[in-house]
Amino acid sequence: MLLSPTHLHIPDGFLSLVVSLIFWAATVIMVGLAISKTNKTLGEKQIPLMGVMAAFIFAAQMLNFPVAGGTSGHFLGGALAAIVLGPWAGILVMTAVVAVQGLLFQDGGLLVMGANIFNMGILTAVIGFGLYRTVSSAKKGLRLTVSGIAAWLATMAAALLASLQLWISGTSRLEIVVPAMLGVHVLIGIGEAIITVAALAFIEQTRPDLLTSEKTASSGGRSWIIAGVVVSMIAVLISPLASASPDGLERVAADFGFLDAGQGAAYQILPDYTIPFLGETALSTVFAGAVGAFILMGLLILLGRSLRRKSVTSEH
Amino acid sequence: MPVKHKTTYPLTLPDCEGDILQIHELNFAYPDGHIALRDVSLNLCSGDKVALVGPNGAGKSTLMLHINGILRGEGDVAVSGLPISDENLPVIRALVGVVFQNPDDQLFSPTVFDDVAFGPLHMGLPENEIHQRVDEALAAVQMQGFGERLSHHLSMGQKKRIAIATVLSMQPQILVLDEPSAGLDPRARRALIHLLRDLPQTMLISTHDLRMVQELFPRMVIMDEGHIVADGKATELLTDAALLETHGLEI
Amino acid sequence: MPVKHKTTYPLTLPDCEGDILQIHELNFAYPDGHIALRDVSLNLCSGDKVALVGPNGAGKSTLMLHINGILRGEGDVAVSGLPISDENLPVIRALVGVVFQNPDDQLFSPTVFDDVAFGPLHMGLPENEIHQRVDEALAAVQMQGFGERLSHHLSMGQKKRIAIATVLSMQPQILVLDEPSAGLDPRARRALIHLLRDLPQTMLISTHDLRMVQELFPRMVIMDEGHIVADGKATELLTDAALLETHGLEI
Amino acid sequence: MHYHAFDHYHAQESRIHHLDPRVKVLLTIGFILSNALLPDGSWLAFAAAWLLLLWANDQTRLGLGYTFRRSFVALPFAIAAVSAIFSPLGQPLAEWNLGFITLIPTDFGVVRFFSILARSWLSVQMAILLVATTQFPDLIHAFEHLKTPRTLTTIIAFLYRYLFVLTDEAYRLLRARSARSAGLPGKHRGGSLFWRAKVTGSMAGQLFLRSYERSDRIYNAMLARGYSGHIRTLNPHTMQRSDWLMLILSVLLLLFIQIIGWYR
Ligand SMILES: Nc1ncnc2c1ncn2[C@@H]1O[C@H](COP(=O)(O)OP(=O)(O)OP(=O)(O)O)[C@@H](O)[C@H]1O
Ligand SMILES: Nc1ncnc2c1ncn2[C@@H]1O[C@H](COP(=O)(O)OP(=O)(O)OP(=O)(O)O)[C@@H](O)[C@H]1O
Ligand SMILES: [Mg+2]
Ligand SMILES: [Mg+2]
Repeated sequence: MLLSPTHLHIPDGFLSLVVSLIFWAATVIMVGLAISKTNKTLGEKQIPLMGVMAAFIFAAQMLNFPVAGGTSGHFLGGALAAIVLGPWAGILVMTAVVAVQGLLFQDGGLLVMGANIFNMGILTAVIGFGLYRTVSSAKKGLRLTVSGIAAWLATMAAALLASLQLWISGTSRLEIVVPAMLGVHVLIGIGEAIITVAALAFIEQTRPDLLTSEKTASSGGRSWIIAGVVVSMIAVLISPLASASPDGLERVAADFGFLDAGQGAAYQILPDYTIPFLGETALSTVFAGAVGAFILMGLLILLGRSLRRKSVTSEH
Repeated sequence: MPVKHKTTYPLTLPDCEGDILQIHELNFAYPDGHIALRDVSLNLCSGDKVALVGPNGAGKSTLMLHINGILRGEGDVAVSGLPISDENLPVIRALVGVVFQNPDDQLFSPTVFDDVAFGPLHMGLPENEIHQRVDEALAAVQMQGFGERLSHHLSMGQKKRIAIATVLSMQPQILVLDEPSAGLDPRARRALIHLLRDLPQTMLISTHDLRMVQELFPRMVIMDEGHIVADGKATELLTDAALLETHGLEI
Repeated sequence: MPVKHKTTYPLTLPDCEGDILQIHELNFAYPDGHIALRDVSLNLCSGDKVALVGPNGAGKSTLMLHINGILRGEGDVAVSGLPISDENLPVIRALVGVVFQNPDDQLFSPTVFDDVAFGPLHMGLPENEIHQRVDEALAAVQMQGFGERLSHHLSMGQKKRIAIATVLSMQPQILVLDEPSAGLDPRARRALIHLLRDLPQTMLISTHDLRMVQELFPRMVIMDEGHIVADGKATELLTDAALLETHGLEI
Repeated sequence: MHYHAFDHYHAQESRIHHLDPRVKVLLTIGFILSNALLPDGSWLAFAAAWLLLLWANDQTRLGLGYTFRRSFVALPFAIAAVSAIFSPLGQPLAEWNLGFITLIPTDFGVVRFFSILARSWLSVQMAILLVATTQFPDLIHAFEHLKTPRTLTTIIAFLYRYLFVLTDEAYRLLRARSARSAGLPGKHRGGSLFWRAKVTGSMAGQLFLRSYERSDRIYNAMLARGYSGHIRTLNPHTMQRSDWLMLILSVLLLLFIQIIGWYR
């Protein structure tokens, strides 16, 4: 399965309702922000642009090239979309892509669509754009290198988050799913990176005006850098922790006191569905994972707010 | 103007059994069940210049895609005596150069040089030969010095020429061109006709431009609804008003 | 064939000062500095059918995009006496219907109905009138009953017709069509000519198809390198071999 | 060259086909939600849900095999759930010694695994029914009238329209590449892996650029037809009495399934 094109599109039934709803909430907030941001700063012209770009991501997924051993690169496109269109438009584009993949092709479920959008659209945009933004005024070579790394990391992070969601939902064992998903995506991520870099190089060569920092600067500079770097760091730190010592994650969560603080309350709010089959320890893991998601969300909301303030002042 | 070059060009058909391309009772249906080719048989001899005409949807492009094995129907297709099969495919693609109707379908590399060099590079030729072939191909279409230009920023007529160069650089024995003159302005169309007249290769060219056929092609094949409905001297077929009328053609 | 309809169609030019479109000394340069229009002046009268010809890159499409204010150059453009300005724009877009060369650029909605209804909807018409206009427009291009079809499942010729219907449904006073016959087979081209002949609107049509001009248009405007180099009776200009030759045209 | 393969709509005259798309969307989501809410091991309730699905399937007249055949798209993902079998919560059922690792399937784990499969398999079939009986443009309208932000539905409508145009374009690029992927006898062909990747990347860039520039032209086409930053649509659908009936009936059935699941 992990080699099939659906490797990151979680179907319905594989995530618990809590996890599905948490990520739906996060996704709705981010997409809502993205809509108001694009409406405000980029204008009506963006709608056909985003629609056609979403179709482009689909079409680009057809372009694979033979890698060793019969696998072929399968293109996610989240990082590329965010780098070229800016993060907010990138998020909307990927939301449309994941929605159509789920609706039309049953490639990913409906109830879990929030999680799929978050993994493949929002996380990849934050990492892809955030890291790219750190070097967006540097020389071409450095920019391309960094965008390649960002594309690779975005793929890895999406795979990691998907595994964590599966684990928290009680679908997979942490020590199995994380190494398996990450192992496979090391390769897939390389394909992603190559296509992203080559496509950017092509655009740079033919329409450099599309990559000028003027557009990217208007969509918020520093906050995206911070978000991108922080999220990347979290991903980089969690991966070895989760794959090398699966208990590590839970210990970290306990050390930070999330478990004690969260347990009792959650027990009363959500008495029914996780408990009958997951028990206390599993519930606590829900929190360990959710905390990550919330940190991310909080960061992004703060970011959105600071952006809004900025754009309001710049209007005068 | 249109008759100017007639005398310089032999309007007789070569007399052979089809030594370079043999298609025998080819049938093809697209995956959705649409039957696009029905019992198509066609032979080409070295040096033949053949026009393939017929209304939209007749099956011209489908037939052309069979000649280098992009599509595979039921029936026999052989190029230079080699039947189309998986192991022959690379060689056949070196023998047959296909230029698609829209140059944007043909050009996928950033620079003109990259695009013209793709075929030779893929064939594993040594570097100096690649450079030489690219130069020659660009010279043949009068586009010397365009190597470093971006294909994307050329005019339509220039793109068409480069598209032809991308297959010339592979030095194929057969040129298969799908509606090369569509969308060109009259001057560019004229230049294309000159170019095609001067190239020595065997050619199969689909077109809606019957006046170009009149001027350039000794032999003409009419397709309609997947069938070949006529195959003969262009001069004769083009005067058969009833035939043209039946198949929605007009000159 | 080509002369068949000449008698049914008035080949005289209306005699007026340009009551429906006035363009005066229009200049335009693209952002990259490329100058596409130089001192272009053109007047159209109600009912005029004018062909705009010239080589690739002459500036025909650029000029057409000025007529409904998609591009704004230096100089005066007025439609029906209204100068192009931000507040006049909605009215002008209702007066001028532009059909782009590629129907895939024109048809952006999933279904044919949505696409044909887009214009009337955005003009704020009441629902029953929208339905009526869509029906009429589809009938005019002989595509009744195609409303629920998906645009991407149509053939090229059908798409072209729908593209024209999308502007007919807005009942514009001026039709601006950019190379409507390119890529059509002879039969589809003939059907298009009939359609255009029967429509009563004022028309400005760019084309490389001089035989269509001969058959359909009383008046012809030749552009080259951003200039209008000739403007007059089509019958006269088309016999001026030297003029055509200079601007890379031929019939 | 049209890629019809993307359209999973099957034209057919049936009660389900004529149902208001809003009802179909709500019922599909309700069905999937109901499956998610059912506790592990409520086999009776899963069976009831399956019956409901079969009934809906029968109503569509697509043939019972239709959803069944396509229902395995999500199956490969089941491997992700295999490890649930060895959940430490529950009684060991056996002990498999594979030499380097010892696997202990538990009763809890096995029940969990099959429950996940059941939920997933049921849910995906309902989603398949939805797209098989609803034209995609109607589906978009349904989401629009269920208050999905207009920006998003418009992007999705564009995505759908240009999906066909651009996949055709991608297909033609691939075709161009393979047409010139020639070889000579006795020579290595295909160039280096790096070169092949670079070519593919250029094709992606090429496709991107064409898409980008096309969107500019589309925007102009919209402007030309009076677009002013706000997309309007007509509502082609009205809720009939039969739509309301179907909605209420199905919600009751779903509630019934929940009762079976929780108080069997
Ligand atoms: N990918 C496809 N799937 C299904 N049917 C197809 C496909 N491509 C073409 N067809 C159909 O096959 C028939 C032959 O198509 P083909 O493209 O060969 O026509 P053609 O003669 O080249 O027409 P044109 O003059 O428009 O280029 C047409 O009816 C067309 O609709
Ligand atoms: N977006 C653009 N940016 C810069 N230059 C442009 C742009 N679009 C067109 N041009 C240039 O402006 C000139 C006029 O272009 P235009 O498209 O108006 O030509 P045309 O007469 O319509 O040609 P064709 O017959 O090929 O359609 C050309 O030289 C072209 O290269
Ligand atoms: Mg064709
Ligand atoms: Mg033009």
